Amino acid sequence: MSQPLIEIRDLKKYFDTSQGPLHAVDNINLSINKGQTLGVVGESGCGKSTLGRAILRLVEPTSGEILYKGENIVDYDVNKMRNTRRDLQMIFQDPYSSLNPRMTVGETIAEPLKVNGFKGSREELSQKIEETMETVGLSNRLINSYPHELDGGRRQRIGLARAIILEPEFIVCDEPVSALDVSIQAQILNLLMDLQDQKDFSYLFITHDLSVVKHISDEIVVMYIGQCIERANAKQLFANPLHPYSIALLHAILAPNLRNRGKPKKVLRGEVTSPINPIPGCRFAPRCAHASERCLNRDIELKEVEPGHWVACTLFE
Amino acid sequence: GGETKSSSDKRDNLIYVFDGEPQTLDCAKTSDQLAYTVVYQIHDYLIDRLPDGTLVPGLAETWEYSDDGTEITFHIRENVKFHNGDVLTAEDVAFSLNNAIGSSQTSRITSAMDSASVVDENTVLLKLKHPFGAIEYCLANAQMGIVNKKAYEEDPEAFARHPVGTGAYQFKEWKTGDSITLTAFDDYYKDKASIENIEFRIMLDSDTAVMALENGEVDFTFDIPNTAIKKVQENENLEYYVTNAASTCYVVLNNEHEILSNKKVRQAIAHAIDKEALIAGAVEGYGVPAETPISTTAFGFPADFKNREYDVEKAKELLAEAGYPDGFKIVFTATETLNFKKPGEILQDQLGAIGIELDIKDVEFSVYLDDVISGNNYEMAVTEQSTAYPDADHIYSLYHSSMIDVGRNFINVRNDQLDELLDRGRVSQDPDERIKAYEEICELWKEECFTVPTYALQTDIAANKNLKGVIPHSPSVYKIYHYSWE
Amino acid sequence: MGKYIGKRILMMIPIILGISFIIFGILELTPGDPARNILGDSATNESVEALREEMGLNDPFLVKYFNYVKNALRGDFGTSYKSGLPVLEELKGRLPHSLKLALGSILIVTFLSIPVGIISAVKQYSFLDTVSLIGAFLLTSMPSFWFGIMMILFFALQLKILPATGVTTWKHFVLPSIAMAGLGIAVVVRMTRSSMLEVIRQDYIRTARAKGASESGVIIKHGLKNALLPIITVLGVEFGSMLGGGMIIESVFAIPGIGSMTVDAIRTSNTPLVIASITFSAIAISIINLIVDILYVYIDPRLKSNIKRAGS
Amino acid sequence: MMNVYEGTKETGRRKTVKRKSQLASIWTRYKKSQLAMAGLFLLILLIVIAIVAPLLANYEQDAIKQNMPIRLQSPSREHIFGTDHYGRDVFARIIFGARISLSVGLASVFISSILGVLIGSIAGYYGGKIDNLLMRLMDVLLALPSIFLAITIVAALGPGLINLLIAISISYVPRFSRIVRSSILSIKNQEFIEAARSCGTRDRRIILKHIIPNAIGPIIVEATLSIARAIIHVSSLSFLGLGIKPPMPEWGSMLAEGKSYMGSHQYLVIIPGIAIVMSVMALNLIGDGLRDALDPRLKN
Amino acid sequence: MSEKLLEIDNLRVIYKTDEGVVQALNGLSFHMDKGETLGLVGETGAGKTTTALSILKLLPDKIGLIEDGSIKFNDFDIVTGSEQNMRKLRGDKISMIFQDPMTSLNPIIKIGDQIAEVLELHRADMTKSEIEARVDEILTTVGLPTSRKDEYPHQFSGGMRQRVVIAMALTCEPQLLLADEPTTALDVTIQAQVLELMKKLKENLNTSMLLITHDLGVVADICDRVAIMYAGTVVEMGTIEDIFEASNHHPYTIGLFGSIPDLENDAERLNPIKGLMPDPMNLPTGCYFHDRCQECMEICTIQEPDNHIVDEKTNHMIKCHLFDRTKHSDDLEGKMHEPAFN
Ligand SMILES: Nc1ncnc2c1ncn2[C@@H]1O[C@H](COP(=O)(O)OP(=O)(O)OP(=O)(O)O)[C@@H](O)[C@H]1O
Ligand SMILES: Nc1ncnc2c1ncn2[C@@H]1O[C@H](COP(=O)(O)OP(=O)(O)OP(=O)(O)O)[C@@H](O)[C@H]1O
Ligand SMILES: [Mg+2]
Ligand SMILES: [Mg+2]
Repeated sequence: MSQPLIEIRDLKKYFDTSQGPLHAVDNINLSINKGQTLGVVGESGCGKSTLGRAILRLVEPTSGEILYKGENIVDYDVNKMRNTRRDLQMIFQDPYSSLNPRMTVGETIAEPLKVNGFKGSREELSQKIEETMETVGLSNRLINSYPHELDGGRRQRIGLARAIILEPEFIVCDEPVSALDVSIQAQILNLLMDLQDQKDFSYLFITHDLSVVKHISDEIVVMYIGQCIERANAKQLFANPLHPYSIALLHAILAPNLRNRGKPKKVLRGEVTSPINPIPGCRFAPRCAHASERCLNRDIELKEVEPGHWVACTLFE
Repeated sequence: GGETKSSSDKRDNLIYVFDGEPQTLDCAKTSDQLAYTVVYQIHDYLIDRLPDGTLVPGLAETWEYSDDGTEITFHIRENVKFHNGDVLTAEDVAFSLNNAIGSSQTSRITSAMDSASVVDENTVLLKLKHPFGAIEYCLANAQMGIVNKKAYEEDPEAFARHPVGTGAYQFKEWKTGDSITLTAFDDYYKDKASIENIEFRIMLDSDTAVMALENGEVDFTFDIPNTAIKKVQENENLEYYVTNAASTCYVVLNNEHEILSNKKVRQAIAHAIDKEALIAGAVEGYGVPAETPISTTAFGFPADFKNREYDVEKAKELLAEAGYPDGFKIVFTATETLNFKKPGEILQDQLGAIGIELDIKDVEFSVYLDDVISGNNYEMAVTEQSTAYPDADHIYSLYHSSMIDVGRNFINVRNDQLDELLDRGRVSQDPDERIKAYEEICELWKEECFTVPTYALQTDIAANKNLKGVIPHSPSVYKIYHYSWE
Repeated sequence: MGKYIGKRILMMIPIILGISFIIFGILELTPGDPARNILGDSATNESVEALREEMGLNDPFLVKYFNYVKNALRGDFGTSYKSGLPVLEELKGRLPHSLKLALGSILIVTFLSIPVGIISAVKQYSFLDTVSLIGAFLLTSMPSFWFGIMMILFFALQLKILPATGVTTWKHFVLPSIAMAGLGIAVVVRMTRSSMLEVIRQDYIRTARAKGASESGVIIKHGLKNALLPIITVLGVEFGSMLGGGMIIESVFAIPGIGSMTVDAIRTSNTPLVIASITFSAIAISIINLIVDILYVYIDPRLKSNIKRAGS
Repeated sequence: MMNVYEGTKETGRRKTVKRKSQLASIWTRYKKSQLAMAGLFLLILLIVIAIVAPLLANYEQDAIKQNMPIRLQSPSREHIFGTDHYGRDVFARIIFGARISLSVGLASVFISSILGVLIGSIAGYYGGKIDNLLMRLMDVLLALPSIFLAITIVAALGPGLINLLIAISISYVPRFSRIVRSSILSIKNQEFIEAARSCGTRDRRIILKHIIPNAIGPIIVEATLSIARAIIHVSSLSFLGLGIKPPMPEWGSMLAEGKSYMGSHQYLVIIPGIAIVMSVMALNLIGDGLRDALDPRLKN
Repeated sequence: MSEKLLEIDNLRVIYKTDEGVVQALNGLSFHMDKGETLGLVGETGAGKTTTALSILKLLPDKIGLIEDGSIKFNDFDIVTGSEQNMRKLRGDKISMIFQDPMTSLNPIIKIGDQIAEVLELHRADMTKSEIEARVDEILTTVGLPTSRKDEYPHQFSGGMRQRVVIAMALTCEPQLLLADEPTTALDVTIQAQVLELMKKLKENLNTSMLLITHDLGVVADICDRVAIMYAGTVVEMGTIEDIFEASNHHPYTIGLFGSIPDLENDAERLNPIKGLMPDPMNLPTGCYFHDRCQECMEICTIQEPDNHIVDEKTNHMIKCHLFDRTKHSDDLEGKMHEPAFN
């Protein structure tokens, strides 16, 4: 296999809070190949967005390496990083707050071109914008509209257009559909997959919706309070989840059919541990039915239990 | 409470409005009329001044002059008690006099005095620098109060906030920013005062003070704002008293200023000023046009003298002759604190008519003092001069060239002829010669226009009409001892 | 909590130092000579110069400032140039009047504005709302000195039911308190209204209604208490500015308070008094803010953790 | 393959689309408030009066030149607002005074808003030490009652129009910088700023193009309200005798002069007072209306 | 047949806004029986919350207005009922769980007191200690330690807050529980906990529940009957089996199901409904869904379809011209659609 497009080694991001360091991302390793999608799932606040941001250096990682085509972009200086940004883009979770309300659709989409020194003429610029808008399925008549005049689906398409106009190699999609209705969600997901087919984009796809992540990802990382607890091929994970948390997560999915109706469900008990200054040991242990002495007081490594399937749990040590 | 009392129940207190607050009650260390008013109740004087202005023996039962008129021997009244119980001695008197003579605040009245010494227990000798006709007036001045030496020397600063005298009232309390209260002294050497308590209430805003007076919240105020006089006169609960004041208002021209040093310019200015309009606009008509720098109440005042009259054409001519046909620009320093802004605005208008453009610089009082009264930093201003004693000699310290810098000649007049005339007026013992000297001064003034006298002020009192014994007079420092409630 | 208060008080020190430095600096630039001011218009230039030397006025600026701070740290804030009284004495004499005035005003503001604000929020766009809004706007738009004068004209001169000036009885404080309250009433009515409007849109108000609570129960129990935070903040700010900012009202109504004293002190270059009084009002404002912040915690339990954190 | 998306069929209809620009929708919301419209009307009226003042009266002859024989005349047909203590026409002084009051208000707010925006945006955007330093400075200024500050500054620099402007401007800077800072703090953390950064936008562009346009609403509101405040402020200072140099007609100093006649000639204090109240009220109404119009949360 | 608890007939609700009149409910009709759980499903803006608020008569004052139609609760007419009578109903007979547990609790009142308030309002005869006991009991029921009743909402996690809200809604053992997206704001694992809890409580108390959601998975899990809403009307209603397993459906229902990624079936592409919900201020004529409908016929653009019962046994209703037997009786079978999820 060739060199991965993005490779992350021991990435950490701690936020300083007045009560101590908040371990938003704690020692994450992962890699993404060209044209592939890596899904990241986990509960709210487990550090998914922070991971995505840290990869793009929108927040400075506390430590660790981010290799883009083999080069560690953490070491880049401001200028070099600015030049690299055009290849690494992001689509944001909230289609409402991620668009500048004072800029028209056209301006928003043109902004990346402008700040990256687009050389062409005015006509070329507007042609490029119109092309991109067409690609994401936005009518050209909207070019002078303001975001507040548009619905969530269209807004998210603007975010998408802004991210792809520079033809990046890699896009972090931070819950791009969770604010949208199912049918619009489906439109956007289709679009993302089509674009990937056409342009060979690589995605880091963040979500908490398991059915979505399964649909779109090649590989999936399950996070729990800043850590990666399981990583596997999408099919593998759904077919054979190993970590108790992954299992609970999959169980919690409510399928839109009557097959599981009336059947008793396994429900997690216990409280989520705080990400601030967590004690060593499995962070899921307080809610885990299998927790034992062995889970406490030590860090549990991610282990490859079958080819391409990694899990961090004492049950598999 | 300050509410109107019905006239039937006799009051034992008087509320006297102050539009400011004294800095100190050390009579020798103040030149503030409000402080004078307070200390005037607390202290007695060697010579007393009755409400009608006549001088009568005070703590000095008798006194006699030496032959050359440079020494006075005072025989002090016996068995007079201070408020702290001490008995008045010659020590106290000599101390008080020397204290006043040594103070820089009293120069206007002590300039002729040299020193005082104790002759015996009841006799004090005051030496003068030169014979001085107005000396008795000076000794009756509020600054010359006889203080308790012991209390004063113990702690002068404490004394300044709690003076001890022999007067009809003793000090009771000073609430900073609010009031000063006095109460009648039981052991006063004359009859006890009729009104038991006096409160000097501080009301910084004179307009509101008048309102308080109209509402019966306070009883007595003097020098009321001109704009309020009419209403006070109409108010049936109030009595309004008025008389000529000892002060004159005049336009100050810095005689050392590049342009104003030109006599023709000064003459032009004198012609350009319409005194009637000035009186109307600045003091609501409550004033009389002034022709001379000498106070109307003073000995030596030439009643018939006429100065230059209002004549705009003449003024323009003179200005052209002086080389300023198009006029010039000049800074006028005013301070609202002394109500000098209004005359300034009117002069701005009047002088504007002959092309002199006044740039009014309205400054704080302290700046005004620093700029104008120091004589160093102004071009034109107005000022009001009151006489400490009713004698034309009062202009000496203002205009004699020896008084530049060390004295109060801030107009910076250096005129040998004037100096000579002033000296003559001062030392001569012959009244006719003196009168003549002052007449000549007036003629000289008309020619030179060192300053332009504009109007003489009135002094007035507005008081509760039930208050009896009120007589206005020019120093405007009143003894409440003489007052009583009807 | 104690720690938090301590910390807040410590934080006031640099502010006070900054203020005193700025005021010292400005007064240094201010023309006018305190010495001449003390001696008056009959003093000669020589005697003024001598007094300047004695008062240390001829020292370089930084030396003067340093001396001042040094003495202040020992609790000696200097003496008023004018009265020769220790500055603290002088303040003490004035404070009660300013305090009475400010208290009167803030009481008027509180008991008038909050009910009006609530009513106008609850009955948004009703006649009552419009009237109280227009009233509030009128009050905001009136310079307080003019409002004061108008009231004197009407109540004291025309109707003669209230005294115009002075400080002798509580009656004397009625008009000035109202005049001073004017602006505050407007601010608080508007704040109460908007804060209430904000709160009654919240989900928990709907929850309370869904429980079957009566309208007044919803407004008072669930609405007002939540809306109180910003209201208390503005009340605090208003009280602070009333304490320190009464100069114009005090001069219109001839009240011998801190404000009129300060104006006079500025005008007569009475530096120690100016600094002391402005420092005083800065401290008063800080203390009021602190009290407001502590009140917050009693009202809103969410803030307790913030304070604990800030204190540690 | 893209036929599932809306859009492709819709091109070419650009002109027919009903679109409201943001300004237009703010205006729609603004228009809804009758009070705000009344304020706007009043302000326009005042501005028109200020502009056409020379047509209604002669500055030199009516507003400046003294005429003692006709001093203190109550309102009449000849002098609809009467004459003052120098016999000047009060109406003329009021309308020429409008020019001064409005322009002093405008100018001081212009200066202070620029300074405030500068300080506030630097402090808010960069945070940390710079923020701390600037904000402590602002705290110090804020802890001084603004009228004190103004009095002190005027006492230091001397009275006069320019010094008054400086004094008022300085005392308003902290308010602006605080407002700007807090809106920048809230905007700074919104995702669209991050989005801008993620495509390599430089700080300056982010502040100027992304942050300030979004923070402008509260700034404009504050500015309108500050003009109102400044007018009161100027008149208060003039009232204390620290304002404009005579014989310039200014409402506050007219009031101060009139005050000594309030026992006998009430119109001298009532009329300038009403002029102040009217202009301040107009600006307050506008500011309040703008606040509502700019804040979509208050839509209903 | 069981007793009817709630009956809504031809309800029309509008919101008056600056921009215009929002037609939120356009002839909404459905009924609920005692003890049953009805799922109300629909996209954002379909009018689900409006329906619940109308039942409680808590539409925003002066903005939200009931224009037409009736709501009957146990024969009590809510639309014309007095505010006083409504207050007695709210919290006692009908209670509501709101969407967002983070904002629907008063942040400055202890949670115990918030629960007790319902009892104070409706159980005037209860003493303080009885109320206390009841609060403890209900807290235990929803699985919260009673020791925490003196804490404030911010001290609880989202799932726990939603339990508090549920506890509050259930203290008076209401006959009807309106649950407006009770789990949307929660994490999946927490959502599972809360749903389990609600199911259990509902069974114990025999409360009827109107479960508002857009999550078909949740519906499949706990509802007995389902009403699918589109633009303020019910376009399809039937038993859970009718909706999930029968073969006759409204085209919108088909689109809805097609939009959901299917865990068990790895389709490459999803089948979203094209287009967007109509602008509620400017509703299309005829069937509101016609411009997005792939089966759109001419009549659909002109005439609003009637409610057609396609299965008499279960009362499976579809509001679509496709099922108009009078017109299309012959080719009805041919127009049947394969549901996307099969
Ligand atoms: N700028 C920040 N400062 C301090 N803490 C932060 C900051 N950003 C995020 N955090 C904390 O880091 C943790 C992870 O946050 P993050 O936003 O990455 O979670 P997430 O998995 O994306 O959650 P969600 O699903 O809600 O978006 C959270 O506890 C959050 O409170
Ligand atoms: N207070 C209001 N003012 C104006 N319009 C409103 C208001 N509340 C709701 N609407 C409008 O009424 C329609 C129905 O809203 P409703 O909240 O009932 O939908 P919903 O189905 O609950 O949506 P969601 O899934 O987003 O909660 C929407 O178009 C909405 O914009
Ligand atoms: Mg996130
Ligand atoms: Mg809803």
